[in-house]
Amino acid sequence: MTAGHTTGHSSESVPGPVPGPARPLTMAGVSKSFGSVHALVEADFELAAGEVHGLVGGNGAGKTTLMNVLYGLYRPDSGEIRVDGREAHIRSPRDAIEHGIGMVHQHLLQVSTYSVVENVVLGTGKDAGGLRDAARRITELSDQFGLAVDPRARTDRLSVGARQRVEILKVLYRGARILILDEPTSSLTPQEVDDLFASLRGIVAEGTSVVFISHKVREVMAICGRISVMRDGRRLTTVHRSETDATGLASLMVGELAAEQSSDVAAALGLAAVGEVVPEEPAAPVPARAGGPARLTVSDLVVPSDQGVAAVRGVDLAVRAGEVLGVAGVAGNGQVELAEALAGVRPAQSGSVRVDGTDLVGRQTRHWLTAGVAYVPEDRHRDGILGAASVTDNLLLGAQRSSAYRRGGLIDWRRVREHARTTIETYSIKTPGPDAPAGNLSGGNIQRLVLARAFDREPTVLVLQNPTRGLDLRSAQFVYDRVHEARDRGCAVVLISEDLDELSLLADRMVVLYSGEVVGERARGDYDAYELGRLMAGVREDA
Amino acid sequence: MSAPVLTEPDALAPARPSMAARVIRGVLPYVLALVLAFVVAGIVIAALGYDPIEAFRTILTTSFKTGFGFTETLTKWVPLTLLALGFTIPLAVGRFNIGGEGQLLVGATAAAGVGIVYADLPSAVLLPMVIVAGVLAGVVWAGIAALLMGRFHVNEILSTVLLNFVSFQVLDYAATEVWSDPAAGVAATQGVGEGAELPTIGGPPGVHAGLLLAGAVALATILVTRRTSAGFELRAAGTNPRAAAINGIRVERVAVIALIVGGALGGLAGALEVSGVHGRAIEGMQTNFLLLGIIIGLIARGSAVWVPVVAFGIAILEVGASSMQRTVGVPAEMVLIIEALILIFLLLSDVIAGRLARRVA
Amino acid sequence: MNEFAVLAQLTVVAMVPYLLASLGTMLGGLAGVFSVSQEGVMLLGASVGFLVSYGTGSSTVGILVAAAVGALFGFALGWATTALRLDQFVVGLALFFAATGLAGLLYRIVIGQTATTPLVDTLPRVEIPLLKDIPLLGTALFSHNVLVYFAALVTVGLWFFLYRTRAGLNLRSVGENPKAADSLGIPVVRTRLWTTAVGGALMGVAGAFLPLVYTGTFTEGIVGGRGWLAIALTFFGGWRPQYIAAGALFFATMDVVALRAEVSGIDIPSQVLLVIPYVATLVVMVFAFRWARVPEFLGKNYDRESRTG
Amino acid sequence: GSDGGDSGDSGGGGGSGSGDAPRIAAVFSGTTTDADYTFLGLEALQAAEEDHGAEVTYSESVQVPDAERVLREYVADGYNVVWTHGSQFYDATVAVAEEAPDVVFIAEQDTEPADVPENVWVLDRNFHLAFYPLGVLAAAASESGNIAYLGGVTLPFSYSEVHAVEQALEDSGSDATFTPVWTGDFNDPTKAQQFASQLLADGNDVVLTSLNLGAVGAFEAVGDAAPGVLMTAKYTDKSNLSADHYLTSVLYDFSVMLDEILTSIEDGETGGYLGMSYEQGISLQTPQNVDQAVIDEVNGIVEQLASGEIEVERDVTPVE
Ligand SMILES: Nc1ncnc2c1ncn2[C@@H]1O[C@H](COP(=O)(O)OP(=O)(O)OP(=O)(O)O)[C@@H](O)[C@H]1O
Ligand SMILES: Nc1ncnc2c1ncn2[C@@H]1O[C@H](COP(=O)(O)OP(=O)(O)OP(=O)(O)O)[C@@H](O)[C@H]1O
Ligand SMILES: [Mg+2]
Ligand SMILES: [Mg+2]
Repeated sequence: MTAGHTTGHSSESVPGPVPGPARPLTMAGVSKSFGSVHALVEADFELAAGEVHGLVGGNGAGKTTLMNVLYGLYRPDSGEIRVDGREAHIRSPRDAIEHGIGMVHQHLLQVSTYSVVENVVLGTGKDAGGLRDAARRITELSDQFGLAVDPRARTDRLSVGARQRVEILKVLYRGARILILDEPTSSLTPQEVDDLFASLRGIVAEGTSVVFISHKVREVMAICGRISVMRDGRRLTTVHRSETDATGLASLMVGELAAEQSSDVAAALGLAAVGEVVPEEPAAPVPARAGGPARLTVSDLVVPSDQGVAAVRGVDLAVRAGEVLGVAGVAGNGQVELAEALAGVRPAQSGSVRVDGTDLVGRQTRHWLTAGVAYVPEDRHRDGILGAASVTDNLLLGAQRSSAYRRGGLIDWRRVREHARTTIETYSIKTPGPDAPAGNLSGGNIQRLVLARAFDREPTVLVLQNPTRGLDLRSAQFVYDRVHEARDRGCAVVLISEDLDELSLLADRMVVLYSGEVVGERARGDYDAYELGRLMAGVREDA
Repeated sequence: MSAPVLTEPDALAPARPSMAARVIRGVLPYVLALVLAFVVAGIVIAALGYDPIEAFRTILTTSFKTGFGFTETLTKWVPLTLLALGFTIPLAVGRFNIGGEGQLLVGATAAAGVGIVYADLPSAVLLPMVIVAGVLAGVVWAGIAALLMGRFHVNEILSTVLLNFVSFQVLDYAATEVWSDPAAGVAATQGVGEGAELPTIGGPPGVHAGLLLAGAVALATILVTRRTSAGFELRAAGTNPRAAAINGIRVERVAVIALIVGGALGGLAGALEVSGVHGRAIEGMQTNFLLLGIIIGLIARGSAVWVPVVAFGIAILEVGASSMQRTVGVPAEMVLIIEALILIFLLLSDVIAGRLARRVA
Repeated sequence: MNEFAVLAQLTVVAMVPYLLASLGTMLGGLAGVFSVSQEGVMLLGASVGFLVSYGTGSSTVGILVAAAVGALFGFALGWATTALRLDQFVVGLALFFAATGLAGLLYRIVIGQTATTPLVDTLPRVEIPLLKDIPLLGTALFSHNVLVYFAALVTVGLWFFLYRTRAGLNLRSVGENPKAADSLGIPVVRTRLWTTAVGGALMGVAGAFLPLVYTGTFTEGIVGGRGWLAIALTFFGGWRPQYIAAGALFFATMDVVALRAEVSGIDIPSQVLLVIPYVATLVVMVFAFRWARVPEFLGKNYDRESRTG
Repeated sequence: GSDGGDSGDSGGGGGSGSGDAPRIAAVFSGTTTDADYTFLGLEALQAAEEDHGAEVTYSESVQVPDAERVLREYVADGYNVVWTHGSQFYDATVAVAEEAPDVVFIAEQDTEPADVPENVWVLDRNFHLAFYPLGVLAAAASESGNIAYLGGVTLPFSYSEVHAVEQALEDSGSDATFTPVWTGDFNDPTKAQQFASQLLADGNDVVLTSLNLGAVGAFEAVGDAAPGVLMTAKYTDKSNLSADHYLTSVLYDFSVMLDEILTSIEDGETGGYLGMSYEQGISLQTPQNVDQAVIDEVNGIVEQLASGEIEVERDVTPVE
């Protein structure tokens, strides 16, 4: 490929692209189990030269596992990998890199104390040369592929979106003939996605093959030629884009979708353009629902970031019972700080957050919980669960002092387990059992768990941030349904999301957050994508 | 530094496969490991020209052959269990209490001080005072580290290690300047009053009644960690501090309290050594209780249930191994090497167990 | 020599064993392996360093063998915690016991029971021409045995390696985020193996320093807790060579100053003077070193396929 | 007592006694390789083996908290003379002695204790007696008039040594400055080296060490000192540590004491008090690196001590 010096592979071990029918990559009969979980069952996969190959399927279908096997991160129980027609023994990422394989991982893999350039050059070459050349090269790549990022910035000071771009830059910098992108778009804005696709088209034009994993049908249909669908650890089928349509692909991905496909699903699929999705029953009379008193009132809220600078600067909000307030914005404009401050997790510097009239600023998190505030954090692995603890433990978390689960001063584990079992059932959490570690669940199921815990508290205020990121269609729909339920029960919902589809679908009203300030407010249906895009980019109302 | 996450895998599932089956499956690898350890250690002992069979007979039987061997083992079990718990409780929140030694010593010093100053008080008054003094001293000592950790983010390994060194001098000062006993022949305080001494149970020789107290503490720890919300919060905070905080748990406070509780147990161990064993505070009385306590805590994976069991095993090993000198004449250093071998093989038992489990699955 | 020069010289010598052992601790720790066997490895280094010097008549050989034995123990820690993924703490403590036992046992086998203490010549002072004539600091800094210069070189060398080279960048990433490092082809296990081995070697040399500089012979209590202190000083120095050196210097200064106070016959109980270095270190930690952080994955074993650990 | 049955094997020195030969077990706090206090114990055991046909065994590196158990085990194994070498074991010895009236115990002390059980011999090491001549010697040998004492832990016996030296300085009319310091540890040679270096740098030209293994460090420090700077040792001959700066050592011989006790036991005595003195068990090594006149003077002092002409007060009050 053009981009990046090809540091990894030597020319003897990996001859140049083989012309003709030889496939740059075939995987056959790959099986992999984790304990009792059969993540891959005789899976196969084939990649042609110069194609963008979509890999889709529900959460836990085995996409990541398959690619991790290819990248040497997981050792398969059985199976064969051929690169350029020759059997490849890939035992570690290093072997994979030597075979010209690069991977953008589903979860950020960065040394957060390192700068961008340090993260990018890690493991490349032994040249002791300073990082200036590397930084220049990164800037070039950023420009070429529209992946704006400051090479000198420390990674942990960057927004999730920027960090995602760093992951892509890492692979581009190394150069690769086979490029695996595992949900690379989950933190990117639509514009960033378009830029990425443009880059990918350029890359494949040079003969590089790309595996593209996503849950967004629109994206897959937009960029991929062929699409392989995985289910239950197998490749179900491979279709060409021209042979199918969005709905057909969606059915393949998660099984037959019922005929009552709503606009929700359309949005979840990423089928509709922003702003087009007008709810079928806009009748659900927003004003009526929102007619009550303000449940959540935020005034002049200032919240510091981890670095101590104000990341939220004087925000005023009011959310009524039964209203969903959407907060739009590009990642890194204070969303995390706002969400955490609204949930009572991050102390505000000044201002007030009133729930049913009581100002909670300055109180301990547990007081916020008792006041009825529930929070669904953005990073569910890091902030949502006790990974090494059981599902049962996780469902109890936060309610351990509640009288519902205590008897005689002690935790009544029988009742807790009973409750866990019913919750697992009602929320359809896929787990080997209530005692399985929560960290082993798939993302969709972790999200169900987090939601179950949040709703268990019968919240009056619900704060969600990017609640469907990385979730498959069914799981996303599940989340939407729960949000609707909460709203209907009279909960005040704050939905902070970078996904405009999602916001358009769920929010009764939308504010745009830019640089820690609310720069615009729109009622449902009263905006278009361009207008929002301008606001999100910081163009002021009055400008 | 972040801790290895120690969960109690079986804490939440009191009713799963039959208890016996689980115990056997749990214990079998350890037995295998011990056998392996003995084989390897035996080879080393034989190579040095000593009788390995006799050496092992000593290790395994010293604790049971005579009444005082058993007494001695139980007597060692008390501080080992307390220090192991004092290590594992903070460890559950990912904090390392390396200060058990210092907490024991200041606890012993305070206990001895009270026992000397109020020597004439009757037992019913003095004994509780002595024990409370020890516990409080341990609390203060760990409290310093906890304060530095909670308020100033000073790493607790650093502070507890340094405080150990300070505690040596605290005891030294008390034993040589304040309540010096000129006849002791070692830096030791005077003896405490009779009322400060714990009654013995069983015997003769019998074990001091601190055994019951330590047993009660161990049971209470099991109860608290498994059945109370405080215990749940402790484990949650250790498993994922961020998620715990988001769900209303004050992680730093939990950690501070855990460290202080750990110190209290160390101080208690010191007080019991004074009022149950030595009748005074003596320089060197901590021996290697701290290191063994850490090892016990880690081998037991932080489980309050297993700590007393492992502590008993280690007490047998300690008592038996140090008797090997007497019975077979192996040099003192060999004892350490054999203990190290046994430890390493005990750890290997996890690997063995893991491999076995994988084979089964 | 004036008094300042004497004290400065004593301080420089006193900081060396702490410095070497702490740098050894740091090196493994930066790759994620936390050693707690310093006290034992130093004792073994002292024993072997002395015995080999005694047997061969060459302190150089003694130091090299002490380094090799330390490396072996470091490697054992690295291997057991990567290949077998055994708990770092327990393995470290087991190795502490083994090394402590071995140290005495080797002495017993080689020397045995004697009426007089066997001795070797301690390392001679090597004065650095010109530099040693600098007023005040000359003799304090440039009239020392080779191990002092070695420690200085190691400090600077490690700093340069860790913070100015790609290999150092790669190394540190293993202790910060082994999964990220692994995914970029950095060999996590190999890095942990060599850093623990080299770290162990430094601890071995730190141990050998004691008989070869302070006593000329090996005794059981020669390390006397310095290994445990090395752990504390590594935290004190925030796991960075330059601050570890500063921390060791500070600690040694406090130590020497406290000794000075006692020797001068000051009317303060010796126990109070003897705790000065420890208390001062804690106080400094509160006010000055609060930025200090530890490698993110310090003490954690890495399992490529695990998601929960 | 419960005779342990398995009499075949014995540890340490081995050797099997016959008939009513004593079976002696010793408990040491250090290792027999220390060329110091423990080694002296071993020598005494070996002499007993030779002279009294005793069967001997010992345990090394016994820590104070373990002492009682080890003693009980020896009693249970049928040893009839049990010796704890080191005053830190005194309490444990008395405790076990009370439980085993048929066994004779030998304990060490630095005082004449009260309430000693019938079956316990108390060996009083009388360190203050030993140190008195060192004071005289130091006064005579010091040119700078600065004398130091380097101790380990501020134990009462250590204070008695300091006071004995003070008494000697006073008796000999010396106006030397005397600085006692303690390293905090008898066995840390590194600390001892650092202390000694500073004492020497501070102008002290005679240093009296009262250490165990720490002494090697102190002597290393004196190695580079100017000629005329001298150091003394304790327990064993340590002249090889620094021949040029070696003054003398107060030598302790426990075989004499053990011999005497064993003989008394053979005569049916089961206990008593035995103070070590310049007649018995203590001797001053011939001073080196000083004039003959000084040597003669000190020898005279030693004779007077032995004959009781000079009385040294055992003063254990803390040194300020
Ligand atoms: N390291 C692991 N340990 C245990 N189980 C695992 C591990 N990795 C994956 N699994 C399990 O294997 C199955 C397949 O997971 P995989 O990550 O491949 O799914 P996926 O298709 O990538 O899902 P998603 O769309 O959510 O990313 C899941 O059930 C998952 O829980
Ligand atoms: N830290 C991790 N390392 C490896 N695998 C992980 C990790 N976290 C999650 N996984 C697993 O990878 C598989 C990928 O699918 P999964 O749906 O779980 O993640 P995800 O939903 O995509 O997570 P996210 O929503 O954060 O993107 C899942 O089985 C998930 O459990
Ligand atoms: Mg995935
Ligand atoms: Mg996903």
